Amino acid sequence: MSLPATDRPYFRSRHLEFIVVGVLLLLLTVIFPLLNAHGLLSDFTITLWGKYLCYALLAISVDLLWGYTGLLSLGQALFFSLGGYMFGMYLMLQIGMLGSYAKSGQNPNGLPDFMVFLGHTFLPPFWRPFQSFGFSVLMVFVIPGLLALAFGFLAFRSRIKGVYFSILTQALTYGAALMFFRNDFTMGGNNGFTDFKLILGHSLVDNDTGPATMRGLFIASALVLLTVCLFCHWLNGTKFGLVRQAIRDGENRVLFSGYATANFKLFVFVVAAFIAAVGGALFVPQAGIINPDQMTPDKSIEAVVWVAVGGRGTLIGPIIGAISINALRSWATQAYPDSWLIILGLIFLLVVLFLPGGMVSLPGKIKALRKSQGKPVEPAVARA
Amino acid sequence: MSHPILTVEDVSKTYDGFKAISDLNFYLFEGELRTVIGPNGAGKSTFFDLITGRAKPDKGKIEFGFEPDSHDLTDLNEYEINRLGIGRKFQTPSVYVEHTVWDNLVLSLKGPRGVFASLFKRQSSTDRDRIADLLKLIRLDGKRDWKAGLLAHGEKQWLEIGMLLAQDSKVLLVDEPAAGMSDEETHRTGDLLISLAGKHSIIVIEHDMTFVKQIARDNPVTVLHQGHVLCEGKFEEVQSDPKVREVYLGRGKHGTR
Amino acid sequence: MVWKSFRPLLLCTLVVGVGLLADVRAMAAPETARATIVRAILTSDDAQKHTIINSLIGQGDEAIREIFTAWRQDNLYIYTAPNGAKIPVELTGDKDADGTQAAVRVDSGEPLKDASGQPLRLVAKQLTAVEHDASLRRVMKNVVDLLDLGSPLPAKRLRAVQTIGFAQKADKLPVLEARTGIETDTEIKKELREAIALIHLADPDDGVKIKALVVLQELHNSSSYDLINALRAKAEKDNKPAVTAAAHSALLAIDHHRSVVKFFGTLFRGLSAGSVLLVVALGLAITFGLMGVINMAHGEMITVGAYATYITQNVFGAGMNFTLPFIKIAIHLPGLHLTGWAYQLYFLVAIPIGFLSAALVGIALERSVIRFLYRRPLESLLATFGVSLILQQMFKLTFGSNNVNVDSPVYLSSNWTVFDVTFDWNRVFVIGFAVVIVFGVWLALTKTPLGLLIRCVMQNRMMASCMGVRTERVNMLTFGLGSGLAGLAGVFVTQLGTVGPSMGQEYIVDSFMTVVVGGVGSIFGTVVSALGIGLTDQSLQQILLNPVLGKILVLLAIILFLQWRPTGLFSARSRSLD
Amino acid sequence: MITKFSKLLGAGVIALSALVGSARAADTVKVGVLHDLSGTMAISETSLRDVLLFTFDEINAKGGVLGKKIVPVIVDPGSVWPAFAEKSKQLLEVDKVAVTFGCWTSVSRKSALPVFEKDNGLLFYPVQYEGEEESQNVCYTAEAVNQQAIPAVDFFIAQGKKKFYLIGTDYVYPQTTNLVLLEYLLSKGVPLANIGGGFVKDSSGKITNAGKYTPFGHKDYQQIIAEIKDFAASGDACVISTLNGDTNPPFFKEYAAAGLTADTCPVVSYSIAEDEFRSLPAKDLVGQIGCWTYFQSIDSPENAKFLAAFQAWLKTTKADGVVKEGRVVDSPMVLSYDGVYLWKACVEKAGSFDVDKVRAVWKSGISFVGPGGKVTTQPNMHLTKTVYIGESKADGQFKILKTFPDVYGEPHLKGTFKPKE
Repeated sequence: MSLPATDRPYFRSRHLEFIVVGVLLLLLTVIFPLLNAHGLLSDFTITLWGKYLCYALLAISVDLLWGYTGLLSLGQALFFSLGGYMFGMYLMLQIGMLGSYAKSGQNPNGLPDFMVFLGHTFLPPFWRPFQSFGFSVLMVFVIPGLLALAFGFLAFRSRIKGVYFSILTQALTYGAALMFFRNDFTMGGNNGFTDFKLILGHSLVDNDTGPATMRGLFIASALVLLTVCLFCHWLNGTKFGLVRQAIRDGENRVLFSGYATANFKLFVFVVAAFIAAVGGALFVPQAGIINPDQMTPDKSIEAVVWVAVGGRGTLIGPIIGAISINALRSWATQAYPDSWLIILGLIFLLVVLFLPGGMVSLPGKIKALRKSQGKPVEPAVARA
Repeated sequence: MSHPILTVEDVSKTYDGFKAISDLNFYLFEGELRTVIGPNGAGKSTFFDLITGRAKPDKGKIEFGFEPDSHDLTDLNEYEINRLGIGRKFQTPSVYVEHTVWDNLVLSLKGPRGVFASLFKRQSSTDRDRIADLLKLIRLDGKRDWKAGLLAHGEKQWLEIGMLLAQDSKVLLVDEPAAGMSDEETHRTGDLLISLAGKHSIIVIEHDMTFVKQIARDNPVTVLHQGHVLCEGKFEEVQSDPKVREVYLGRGKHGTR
Repeated sequence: MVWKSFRPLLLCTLVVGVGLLADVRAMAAPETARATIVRAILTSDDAQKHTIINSLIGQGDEAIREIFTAWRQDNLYIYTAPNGAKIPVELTGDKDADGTQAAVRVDSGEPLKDASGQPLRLVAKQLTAVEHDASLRRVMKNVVDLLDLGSPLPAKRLRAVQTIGFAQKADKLPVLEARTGIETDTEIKKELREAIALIHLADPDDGVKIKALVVLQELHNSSSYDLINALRAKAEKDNKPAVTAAAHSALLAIDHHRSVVKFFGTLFRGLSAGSVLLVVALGLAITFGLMGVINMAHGEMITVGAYATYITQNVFGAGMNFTLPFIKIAIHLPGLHLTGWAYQLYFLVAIPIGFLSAALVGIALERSVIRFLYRRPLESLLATFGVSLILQQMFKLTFGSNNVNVDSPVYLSSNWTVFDVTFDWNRVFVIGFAVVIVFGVWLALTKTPLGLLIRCVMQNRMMASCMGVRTERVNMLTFGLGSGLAGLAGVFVTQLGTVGPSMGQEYIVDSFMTVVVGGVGSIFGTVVSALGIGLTDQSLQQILLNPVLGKILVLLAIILFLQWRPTGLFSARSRSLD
Repeated sequence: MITKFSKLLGAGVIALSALVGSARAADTVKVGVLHDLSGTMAISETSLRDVLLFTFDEINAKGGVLGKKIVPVIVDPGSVWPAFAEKSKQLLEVDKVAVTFGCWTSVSRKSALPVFEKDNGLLFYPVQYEGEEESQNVCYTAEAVNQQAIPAVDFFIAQGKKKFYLIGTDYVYPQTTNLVLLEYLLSKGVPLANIGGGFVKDSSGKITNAGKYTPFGHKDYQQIIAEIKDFAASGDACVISTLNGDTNPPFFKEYAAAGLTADTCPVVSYSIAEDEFRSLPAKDLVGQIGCWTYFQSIDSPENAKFLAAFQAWLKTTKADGVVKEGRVVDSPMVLSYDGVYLWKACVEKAGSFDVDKVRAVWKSGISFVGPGGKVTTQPNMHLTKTVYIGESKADGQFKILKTFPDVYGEPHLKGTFKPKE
């Protein structure tokens, strides 16, 4: 019996996709730093691409929830930022006596500058352990993970789903942003954390050694991304992957098959929070700043859009989407400052309307179009 | 056959003032094949919803099993009830349309249901053999790599029955299994259900009277009307019961569709 | 002895102390009001200028009013006589061909004459103008206000009484007591009692003080709080338990009164905040609640309404020009150049215009984008997010990135004060507005054929379509209605907040929360949740004295609330969102 | 193998960038413009872009700087703060600009600053700010706290105001300004009870700051206005507002509706200049106080010339996205203008575009007579300039009430003022 062409390569396409992603990322991990070390690729480009890779991590976390599990979270930017803040606290404390207040002798305790600014004389207790790199990295996982666990537990237990889930996650991130905007919160208020100097003893700003540190961060980002892809690929192959997709397509059926879907969703939600948080933690030293603007609902929606544009429910889609939209932004804000938001908006609109599978579905579409020459093409219907 | 495996007593359920189930008493015995019929709106699907935890009764008790191993189902939710051994097939076929036929069965196969088990458990060769057997039984072995969404309506019904069998539940709740099937397929379904009785306890909801006749030959039939049991007995007794005739005929149709 | 009797006065507030010195000087060398003013004009030191003018308080000379009016209208100048003397003059009458005007001496009110006795005519530009600024004008106004004790206008009299009271000068007592005898207005009578009591507070005799405190306690007016508090602190220091106790109980009475005012004020403010939420969320309750479209461009529909109001205002006024972006079509809207009441009506005209323009934009959006997405609600979120970005940038390119100003019409820019609770007219209006549009929507949905069609299409599109309902058209009109309501909200929020290209973003999260808490699909739920959120928010602000913490708590409460009722207060079954 | 490939790829990248950069010529100098043209801050910063373009044209028409024509490189960070670091890096490392004019918000400056320090660039910053900063890579043409906040408070004290209500948006500039003002008011003998808005205390109960803070985009000022009304009931109260642009319309609309006026309780707003005034109901706000180092209404030949030239430029310019109608000028715009001329003067005196040389000239003290009067550079990278206090008129302009000439820009004010015993 012959099968429809689109369905037979179900497994094969998945492996192929992973191989493509893996090879590309490996190349990126090796070639970009090499070029940069030989002065053929500017430091600017390395840092820029390092940030794109972090955004790709954020996009994957969105895709894991939305593309694979059917949970449209509008709060992933929150976990990204929380990860960034946790690591940022470490970086802030590393500044120590290199800050401008310390230089002028007004800061004997080596507090972050913004605290001296607001009249603090001693470090708040919850800041103190962040002197340790290990502890900070642990917190990058623990804090976003705990928040995801608590929020997810409440939300999934009471079976909040669909639109309700989206709007609730939006409210969560909005509330958190308001919280972080407050200067009383001693997390830097609107200005957030900036002016990082050192990471694990390596300078971020020195003209001689700084580029090497940035290169290291780039390689770290690429490797983390590769690891996450490996993990996602593995997950797809397990029964867990099957259950997760089944939840997306028909949660009731899964419930009546004896699966506690809430636990599965909670697991995915926490894992997605981890991934976003790691992305944020790597983002902060490369971007040089983290502030509450990064956790507003808008930023979350943007990440969702990257995934939609790239192609959700795929491994490569979110990566392509995150990199291409951000590269477009870097270019268009300079070339068309007045109309680039319109360009961006139109892309969202057109992708949703005419290309629900995103950019990764383009080759298949073109192929199908060629094959069916003359025959009417089925209108695109997405999975709801 | 002495103990009821499923006990439903004095159960009522109201939706927005409409009494879907009122003071229902129902007992299912081990190994029994019970057919439930009743006009539209008699509360048949709500009855299943209450047993499977999709809806909670306003009052009454629903118990599964017998002492010392009995469970109050009203306190449990869907997946807990399923894990106790109650499987359900829905009225409209409910399969995972984006998964292959094979994966649909993998998901339903009896076994641990936890998050971590599903992460690390590998498929054993017994599992694969079991699925292959089931595929043959439901005659979908040629389409094992098809996405379930691409199957015909009848095939989906079969797949769902296969999924139910894969779960190996003690009690099977089967809601209109014959809808969308050809006469031949319907008959085969009937045979299958009859063959399952004894090993499993089964409740079948059905409209198709030919089908009911087939499966209820030696088995009791329950007639639901306005949320409670109108009468219970052998198919012929029920068919000749004046109350039943009034319920069906009064609505101008005799249950053949 | 004299020193002792004056001591409490000196220990009062700074102005009073300075005023006292001025009084002493006035007693030493009596001078006319005109002479005093001349002295004030010629003083270069600001503080001293204020002191001198303050010394005029209580004088009844009508010349003060005239001269001050001339001063405020920039008609006073300093004329330097040939002998070097500086003579303040008022230039009056029309300018002649050379630009000269008649000059009147401020010190005498007589025309300025040269050595030969001929009246001089002067050119304003050649003289030094007598300057004034806000604070000086305020001081002058105080003096004039005192003249207002006999004014026929109650508001003027009231203000005059207050001013005298705060000055706490015993020599004004007779004036006030005289007034008490003839005053008929109850409000002013109360104010007179307070003013007299306040002056008595400064009396050296403790008995008088305590009596005054009893009166003030009975009046429990917020404005006397600071003076009583100062008195209490002093009495405590001087170890006068009777005065301290009386002051304490007077303060308690005021505090109690304040908390009552705060309570009712908060109630009103909560109601009005809730009404604002309701007005902005009602459109969403239809597009999102009934139709299941997650319209992230809802905020931009509000912006359309707001800009429509802005355009209407400009057309009623001087007209406006703008260029449509990309197609570069310049649009010139001629102005009607209306003034007075005719101009003030612009806001009422803007209401239907705002509704219609937003409804039209909404219909265009529905036809071009939304109708393809009814079966994909989560994707409608993304598409409309794109639309929202595009619209914001369009507004920016059309109307500039600056915020624009929409004037408040006179009928919305004042307030009623009842028992010290302020009821702003714009706030009262928004409450009424909310009631009217909720009633209107209810009528439209339940009593009109369109409403019937809407409800039937929203419940089951397919079935309705099979029954011969033109679902496409109903979808379009429903979305238009929802957008139009957002436009109405836009018209109204011009009176409360910022009008600019991105203003819509400020309302979007709040709107969604309101609808979700109320229960998607239930208009009544939206009403209840809007008022509930508004009241909670304002009460928390009042309690925490911190607007942000209150808001965060409200969001937290909403998240927890949805744990308890995952589908909101009044859930209606909605297939599209399941 | 890999290195070979990498060199090939690198060569391609270089070729591409050379293609882009081929416009560079010997007789021009690249100058960066780093202002938000989209996003939330575009509302304020677009005007600065415009005035910078105007200034460049004006200088180019007279022969440029050291004989080189200024070529602006305009980038738009889009109100995304990490983008300020990214774009700064681009300007300094890719475009290699001689100087950059830019930033408005504190957070944007903080984001860009490390990049300028690392690459030894020069940033001209034109907007009133919180101080407590003295980077060698930033020329602060902006008003320091003592050039704005303190004079206005002195003005109110001279008017006999005794009660001060502090309100601001919750970010660094208002926080710091209020911190300094709290110290200043206490040093003037104002009791704590007469300072409204609340106090911030640390865990030991010590007061660390004062003021009521609302978030960006706050809309509902009902409760706060009620509080102010109660605070001002006894007369002699004023409000010191560091509310940020967008929150001013709802604040003042509520203020006016509640029946408060400049007579009963005046407001000084440090963030409202002529440009912001366009979005406010000016007729309800007559008599409110502003304090800047420039007002459009200044009556001087330099200002008249500047205004006329700017309006003429607006009419003829072909630059993209410049709104031509209803334009006003305000302090940040004039300080941007002054900044360009000061940079020009420094470059010409140094005879070089080299940042270190330009900075050395700046520190030696250079003067320029701009539209707001004479401005002089200081060794601490700030400017000495004239401070004006004005009251608003119904047409949205300010009438100048007081002038404080030659006020030295002092960024470090915290702890300067000691409470009066």
